Amino acid sequence: MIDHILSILIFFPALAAALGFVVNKDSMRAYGVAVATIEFVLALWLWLAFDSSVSGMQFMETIALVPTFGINYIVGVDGISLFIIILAAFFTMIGIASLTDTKDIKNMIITLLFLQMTMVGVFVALDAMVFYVFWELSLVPMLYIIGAWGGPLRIYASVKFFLYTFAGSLVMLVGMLFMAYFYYQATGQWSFAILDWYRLILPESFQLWLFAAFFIGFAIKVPMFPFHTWLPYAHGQAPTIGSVILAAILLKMGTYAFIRFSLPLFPDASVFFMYPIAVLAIIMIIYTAMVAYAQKDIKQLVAYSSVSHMGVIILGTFALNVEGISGSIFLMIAHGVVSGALFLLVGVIYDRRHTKLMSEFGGLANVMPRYATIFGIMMMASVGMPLTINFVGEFLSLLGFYQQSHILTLLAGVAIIVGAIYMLAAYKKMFFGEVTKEENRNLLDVNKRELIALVPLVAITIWLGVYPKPILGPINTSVESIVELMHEKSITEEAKSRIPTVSKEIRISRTSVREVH
Amino acid sequence: MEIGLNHYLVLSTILFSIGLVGVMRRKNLLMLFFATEILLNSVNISFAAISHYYGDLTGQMFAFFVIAIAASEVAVGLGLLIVWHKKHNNIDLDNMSTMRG
Amino acid sequence: MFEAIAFYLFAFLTIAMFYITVTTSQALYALTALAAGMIFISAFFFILGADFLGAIQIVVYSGAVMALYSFGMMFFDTTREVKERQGNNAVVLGLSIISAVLVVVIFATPIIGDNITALYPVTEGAGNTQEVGMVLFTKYLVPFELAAVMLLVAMVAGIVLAGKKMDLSLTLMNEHEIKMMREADKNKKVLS
Amino acid sequence: MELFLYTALFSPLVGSLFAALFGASPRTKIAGIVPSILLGVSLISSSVLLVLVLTTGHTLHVEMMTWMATGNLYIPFGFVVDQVSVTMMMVVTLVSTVVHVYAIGYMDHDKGFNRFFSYLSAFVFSMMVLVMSDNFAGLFIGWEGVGLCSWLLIGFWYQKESATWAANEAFIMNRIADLGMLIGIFLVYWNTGTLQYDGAFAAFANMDTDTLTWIGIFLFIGAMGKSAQFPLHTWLADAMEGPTPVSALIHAATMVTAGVYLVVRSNELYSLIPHVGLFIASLGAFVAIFAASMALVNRDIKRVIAYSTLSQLGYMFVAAGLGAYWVALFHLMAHAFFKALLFLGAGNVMHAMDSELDPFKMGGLGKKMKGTMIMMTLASVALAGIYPLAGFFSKDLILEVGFVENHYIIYTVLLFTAGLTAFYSFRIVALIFHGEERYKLFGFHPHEAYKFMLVAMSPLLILAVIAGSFKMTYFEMVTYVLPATEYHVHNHTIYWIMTIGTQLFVILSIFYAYKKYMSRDIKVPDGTSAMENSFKYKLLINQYYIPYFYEEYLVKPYRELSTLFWTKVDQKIVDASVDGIANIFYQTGENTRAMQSGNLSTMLKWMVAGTVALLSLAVVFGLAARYSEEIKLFLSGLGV
Amino acid sequence: MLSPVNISMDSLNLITLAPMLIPIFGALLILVVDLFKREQDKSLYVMLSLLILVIDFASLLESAGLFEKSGTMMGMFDVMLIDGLAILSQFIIVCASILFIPLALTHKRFHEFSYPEFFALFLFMIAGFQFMVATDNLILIFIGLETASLALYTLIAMHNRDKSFEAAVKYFTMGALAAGFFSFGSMIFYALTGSVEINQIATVLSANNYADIGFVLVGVVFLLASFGFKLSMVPFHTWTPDVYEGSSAALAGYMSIVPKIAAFVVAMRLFEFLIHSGVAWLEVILYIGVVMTMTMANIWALVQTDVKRMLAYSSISHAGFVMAAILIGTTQSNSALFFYWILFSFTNLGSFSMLWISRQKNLPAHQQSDHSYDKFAGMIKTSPVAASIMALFMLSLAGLPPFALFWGKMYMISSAITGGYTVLALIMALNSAIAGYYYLKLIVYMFMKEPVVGYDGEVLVANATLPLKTIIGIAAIGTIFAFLAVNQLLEFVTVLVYNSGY
Repeated sequence: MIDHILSILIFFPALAAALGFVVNKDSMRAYGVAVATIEFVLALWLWLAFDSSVSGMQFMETIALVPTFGINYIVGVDGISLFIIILAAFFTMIGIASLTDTKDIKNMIITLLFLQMTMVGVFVALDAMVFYVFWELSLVPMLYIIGAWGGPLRIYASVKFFLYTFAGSLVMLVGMLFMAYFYYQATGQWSFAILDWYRLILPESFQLWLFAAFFIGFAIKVPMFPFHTWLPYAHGQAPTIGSVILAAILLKMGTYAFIRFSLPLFPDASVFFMYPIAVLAIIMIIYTAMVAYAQKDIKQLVAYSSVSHMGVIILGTFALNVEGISGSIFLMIAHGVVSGALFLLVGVIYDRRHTKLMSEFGGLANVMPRYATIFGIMMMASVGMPLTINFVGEFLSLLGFYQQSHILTLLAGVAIIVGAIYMLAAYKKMFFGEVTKEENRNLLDVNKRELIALVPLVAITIWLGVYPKPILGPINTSVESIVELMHEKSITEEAKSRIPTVSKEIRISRTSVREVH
Repeated sequence: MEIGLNHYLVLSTILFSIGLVGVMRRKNLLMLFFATEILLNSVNISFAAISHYYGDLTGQMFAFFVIAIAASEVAVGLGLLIVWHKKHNNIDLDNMSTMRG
Repeated sequence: MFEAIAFYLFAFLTIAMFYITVTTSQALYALTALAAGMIFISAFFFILGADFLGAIQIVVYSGAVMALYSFGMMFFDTTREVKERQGNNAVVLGLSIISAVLVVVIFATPIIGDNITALYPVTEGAGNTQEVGMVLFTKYLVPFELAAVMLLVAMVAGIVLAGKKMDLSLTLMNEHEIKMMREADKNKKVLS
Repeated sequence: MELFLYTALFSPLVGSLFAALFGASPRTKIAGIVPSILLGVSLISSSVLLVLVLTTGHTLHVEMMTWMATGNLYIPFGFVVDQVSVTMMMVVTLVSTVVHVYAIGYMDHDKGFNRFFSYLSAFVFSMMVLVMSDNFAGLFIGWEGVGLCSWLLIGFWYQKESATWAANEAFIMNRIADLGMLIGIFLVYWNTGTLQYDGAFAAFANMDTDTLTWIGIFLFIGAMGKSAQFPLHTWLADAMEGPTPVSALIHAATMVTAGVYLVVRSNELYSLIPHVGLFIASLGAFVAIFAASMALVNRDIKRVIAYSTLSQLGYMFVAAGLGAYWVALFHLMAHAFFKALLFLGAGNVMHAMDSELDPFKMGGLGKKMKGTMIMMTLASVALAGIYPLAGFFSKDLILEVGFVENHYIIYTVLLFTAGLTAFYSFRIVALIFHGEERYKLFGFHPHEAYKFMLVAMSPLLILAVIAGSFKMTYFEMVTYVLPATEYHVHNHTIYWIMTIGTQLFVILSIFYAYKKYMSRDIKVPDGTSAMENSFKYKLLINQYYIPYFYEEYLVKPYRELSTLFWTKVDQKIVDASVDGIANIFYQTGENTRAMQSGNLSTMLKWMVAGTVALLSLAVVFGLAARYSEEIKLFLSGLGV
Repeated sequence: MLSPVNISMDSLNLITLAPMLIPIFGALLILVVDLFKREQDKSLYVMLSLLILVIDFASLLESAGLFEKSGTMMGMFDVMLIDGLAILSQFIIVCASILFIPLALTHKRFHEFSYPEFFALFLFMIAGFQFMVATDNLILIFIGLETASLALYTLIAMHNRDKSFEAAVKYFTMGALAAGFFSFGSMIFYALTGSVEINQIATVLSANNYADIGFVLVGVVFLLASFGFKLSMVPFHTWTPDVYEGSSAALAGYMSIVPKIAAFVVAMRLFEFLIHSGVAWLEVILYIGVVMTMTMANIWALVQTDVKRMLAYSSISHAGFVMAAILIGTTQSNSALFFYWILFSFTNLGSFSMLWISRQKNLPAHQQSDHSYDKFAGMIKTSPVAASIMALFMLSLAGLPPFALFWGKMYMISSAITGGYTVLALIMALNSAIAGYYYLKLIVYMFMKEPVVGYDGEVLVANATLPLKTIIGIAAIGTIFAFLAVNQLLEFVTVLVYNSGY
């Protein structure tokens, strides 16, 4: 069974969702929680069985799908994807557990389970087409969640979310087909298997174009600076659970894809585009943080803040060295935990007051001390306090990029300032001071269900902040292999010099590296 | 002077253009059908001419079948006109634009 | 010489006739002009030695087609002057003239007739009709049959469309009405 | 021995967590007592370590566990107890124990009692991490940790707008500095390949000066933030919004000295780059006089003391900058004692006057609260640096350093500052304890603080008095790790002239203060007197308009720019352009759908039109193809 | 004197004729049945035609087998031409017809199905299309085309309401014009080459190495115009939305598939050799046409208020998308064309049938047209299953993986890339993004809006009967599980196309 664990992880939720149609409405929540828990346990089992000393893919499965066109169902997991999968399972679980909107809860849970399938699928897929399938498919449940349970602007928001991402990923599709064509030219057979593509060394000019094509798809998903405007709408309108999943997992698809595709496939292009992208990332970090500071709606604020953090992730990714990339991957998880928690927290207050305007609150610390505490911890984590999960990621990312550029890192480091500014300001507005509004006088503090969701998150935040090794270790091994691969493949002198060689010997098979002419 | 193939082609082209004019400016459906007949016939001339000058019968065949086609089109066309006329008591195509956009 | 005269004469006539057809506002004139035009065209066929085709032309057009049309005209009662709201004739003329000019420009230049082999050559000493028959029933047998089918289709279509059954539309009647109607014509059958 | 180290380090954390358990529940003495005891434990174990270090001269270096390890980066949780850190440990644990005990009484009536202690102990923990860590990353953890705790504690009374504002200000300003520090750390890593002190310092030895300079500057920027050096100084005065024990512990004794500690800790770096050191010293001197000047006129006891802290920090930086690291550390220690004492005294006064802070509304409190008066007076004397109290040994040493190193400007500045210091500290002493009993007008009923609070303060008092006598032993100890430079004016006459001169100068200013502020006709200033309207008074009372400047030219613009970015750029440009593209398509559809007029005639025309269009293209192409040679000829004729 | 000709029977190769004769005889049979026994229920004729089509299918399998063995077959004096394209397209035609014909068994009664002639004409039409694709003789193509079209006009009109007459007349008139163009075009080619057989034309032209390029182009223009009309390329598309709206949803769906594939095959036969012989002009024109058709149709579809019209425009844009294959003209692209069209036929028939079962006879007050968007508002609440299936078809049309049409799109774009048309590939991709909007619009209506008050969802499935549900079920299953069949399909198509030399 462990050999097929990945397929099980993918399709178990889908199956459960299909069966869910039968389950009675009232017992649906229990069903959902049960399924999600099983999934989570399976994910943990995967972690248990995962050999963190191996840098290559593990638990690989291959099923021929369209062999004539080189499309096969290939799945596998390595240190990079492992933890995001676990995170996905985890968040689906607590998301369903803490689900508060009771309007057609049945559809909601079924949708969530389908969504989970797509999420896991994206992160385990090792065939570009399969990856693309899940990537696109993940839009549909999200569309439905935003559109059906969202706020007043939900339809606009959901359609914008869908079309924007859809358009981007279609360009990416073209890129993938191109890549496959190159492989065909080089080897005489079609293949969409990523590991096959890894063996391909492309001329730099091609690399640039392909990189650009992939970039558009990923950048919109992340979302990177000029393409980010769908996110505030999506978050602002989505129900709590929607925002949580979106922020925690879906955004990570983009950054994950950068590491899975862009870097190893186009090392020279990555080096070529490093500075432009870094500049974008810095704009994301600072500009978005300032925009966040201007927000009146706490949820929008958190949304923009997560864009800002994604900026750091991107920066770390394009540090192109082990420190940076490991940091960015770690930060993906960290940001998943923290922003997910923040959205949950916003949901808590929203359920009580049905508004998200910060001006409506004030002095909440008096009436909801526990809530204030948890929020405070999460806020500090998001600000990047050492010994919280976020710090490790941010520190490593910035540290990594510092090797590439001092001044840009200095600018990017402003993140820790501007981040503190909007967060503290928001916290002050909401929690400090006297209680001004009557309706806030007797708000209930966080209840048991919400605690079930939040306490684990707090625990993780601290635990991984103090002792990141269990995650950082596996990530490190895989990242080293990728960086090594990039170094091997890079053609231009600059790339060779930019991408450090990793001293340790690499296990990934790099037999028969071919040239494309 | 000698009448060459081009004369016939030019002639049929002119007739064809006349047909086009009819097709474009006629609003009375019946008369519009007349125009379509002109189109087909003008082509027939060239077919016959070509087959004459190449000494090849295919052109005549084509013309022959074109005539058949024209005839059957007339039948169907008239059928349609009749139905329409029964309902609306006119065959002016300007009254025929309920679907648009 | 004779051929040239004939060509220009008939060319002039056909053009004139067809011109009348597309311009006159009298349906009757149009019809007559059309018929005349058809006849003149058959003249070309005769000139070109396609006697069979000419005959067909006369029979089918001035016979069948014209009959159909005239019947139609009686039906539509378009003997009176039809008034057509003419929109932008500029477009019409513009387009048609351009097209005419263009094609003429092309055709003014002679075709290079190289490598053309007559696939079904006109055999000497046989009447045009025979030759046509020969080709028609060998090479063009299938098209011929299909043409027959086409005519059948046209016939069926004509009958269906023009038939009385179209007067009442089941599409528009709701189920109840349909039932009533069915009852009604059953009774008719019983009586008759 | 590790045991003692870990106890010293973690018992505050335990205490904090213990108190945190009662966070939600109504206040219980336990929540205060237990952490205090645990701190006592920590103090004891620190002193054990101190003894060890003193006697054997051994240093302790343990590595608890890995923190981050990726690529070539390896950061453990490692702790070192050497002469420097043990000194800091002593200071920290001692002062904080005192403050804890004191706070039990002080926070007595506060409903946030439990919360307070959990924060306070948490602070001590982070401070311990800061001083004991054996690498920059660990230092940074403590660095941020104390920042967080100070945020919590400044904003402790979160109902007060001013408090929360001050808290945020402090945090953000520190963040600005921390960025500098972070960059410094990055530089260290990418140049030395490690963040361990020993490794890094070893590597510094053979590196080019420019890099070292950068490293030094960035690290010092970090120090500037924590130690509130100009221009990042404004938060310290505002931080006085926090409860007084907090001010005593964090904003006088320990946290603010972290900057000095950093410089001392990385002395091997700074001794390689004297020019940066000089800059540090000059900045220190400037801050010393700058802060003292603001202290002269302020009408808020705590703020006055805060400014004096600031100026004392200036002194320390002078010492550190000039390479007299052990002197700096020594003054740090001494200052910790008397300044904490001063603050706690002020706390008593506040208590007595139900948190009235304007000394002009007090006067003659001496009768009511002898103990406090004595303590504060002595503390002030120490601060002023009168023989034989602690201040004399530490501060005058710094003056000597300035003199010996031939930086006479710095020397004079510091000397003058010493006078100012004496003046403003006795200004408040006089105003508070002597003269007319003005408080009666305002209907206060002052009373002495609890006995045990005074008892708790006594250790500080003693130390403030006798600390100076340890000078030599201390010197012996720290010079194991710090450059052992004796600073002596060798010419005895000059030495004596200097010392006595200084003393006289100081004493004179003290008397001047007394004379000026004990007189019967001191009125509560109401903004009418000529002096209050004089420019320099305004300048000083408004802290040279620096906070105003920040508010107007940094904070407001930032806020406005953010709003602009959101409403204009993000919505009107970025987002609008996206929607714009979508709209273009939609509008094209709306405008061109008329083409589908539904009129058959039009449709036919479209068809013909299409054909004609294609035809014309065809003809053009056809003719071009046919007459290609002629065209070529023509073009060549044109010379194309 | 004419020498008598004697022809051996096997030289005629009658098998090539079988697939067309079957529906013709079937049609005659139906007419005869009606002759003897009037007033039969429509179900009889439906089943009869179904059987006939199945037999036709069988005969196609037969000829496919023959093709496997002996490659391309000429028959009946080399008029008939059975190659891979012919077989593939006939498969599509017949399968689509098989899927279409049961849609006559609606719950409500509609006029056309009360005629046995309807079914007869339907079969004649199929025969016409089959002839059209199974020859390279312009004459036979012309006649087949006309037979089919004439039948089709009638079928549309027999729906018997104003809109359908209007649609039929429009279609007929423009069809007549197109016929004129076709004959003119073929006349020119005849004039150039003395032949009306495409292969012959090709050989002669290349022998003259396109000396009379001008004439060639004029001929191409006219043929392009007439096929542009059939394939509804912009600007010859104007009839499409109106005709689709006027005719019954089921027939509209059918029209969006069958006549087009027939036209595609002929277009492929005609234009392939021209493209390959490097008539740059044609390449440019086709490029423009393809892009125009895709984009403009999409843009017009955005602004529609009626789902059926939207689908009409969308099918125009799909046609444009596929037309690209002819422009690219590689084996991969040509097989992509058929591959795409097979998957498309499933999805599109499915979606049109969904409209068909929601067809009302008289519109309620709030509803402007038969299938206006607001009619489907909140469908998920009132009839969830139907809504889900409809959404499925929409997503598939939008090209969302892993549903049927995605694979078509993917393969088509890939062929564009391999053919060296990168920009075209990008344009195609972005067009799918634009198209996403209007498909999504329907989903938004169905899933995210509240139902119109006092309006039960029953009306949306009122027309459904078991046969209809079955058809929709088949379409849905085909759409979802396409990815399982993709491989075999691809191999099958590629082999046939490759072996017939395209």
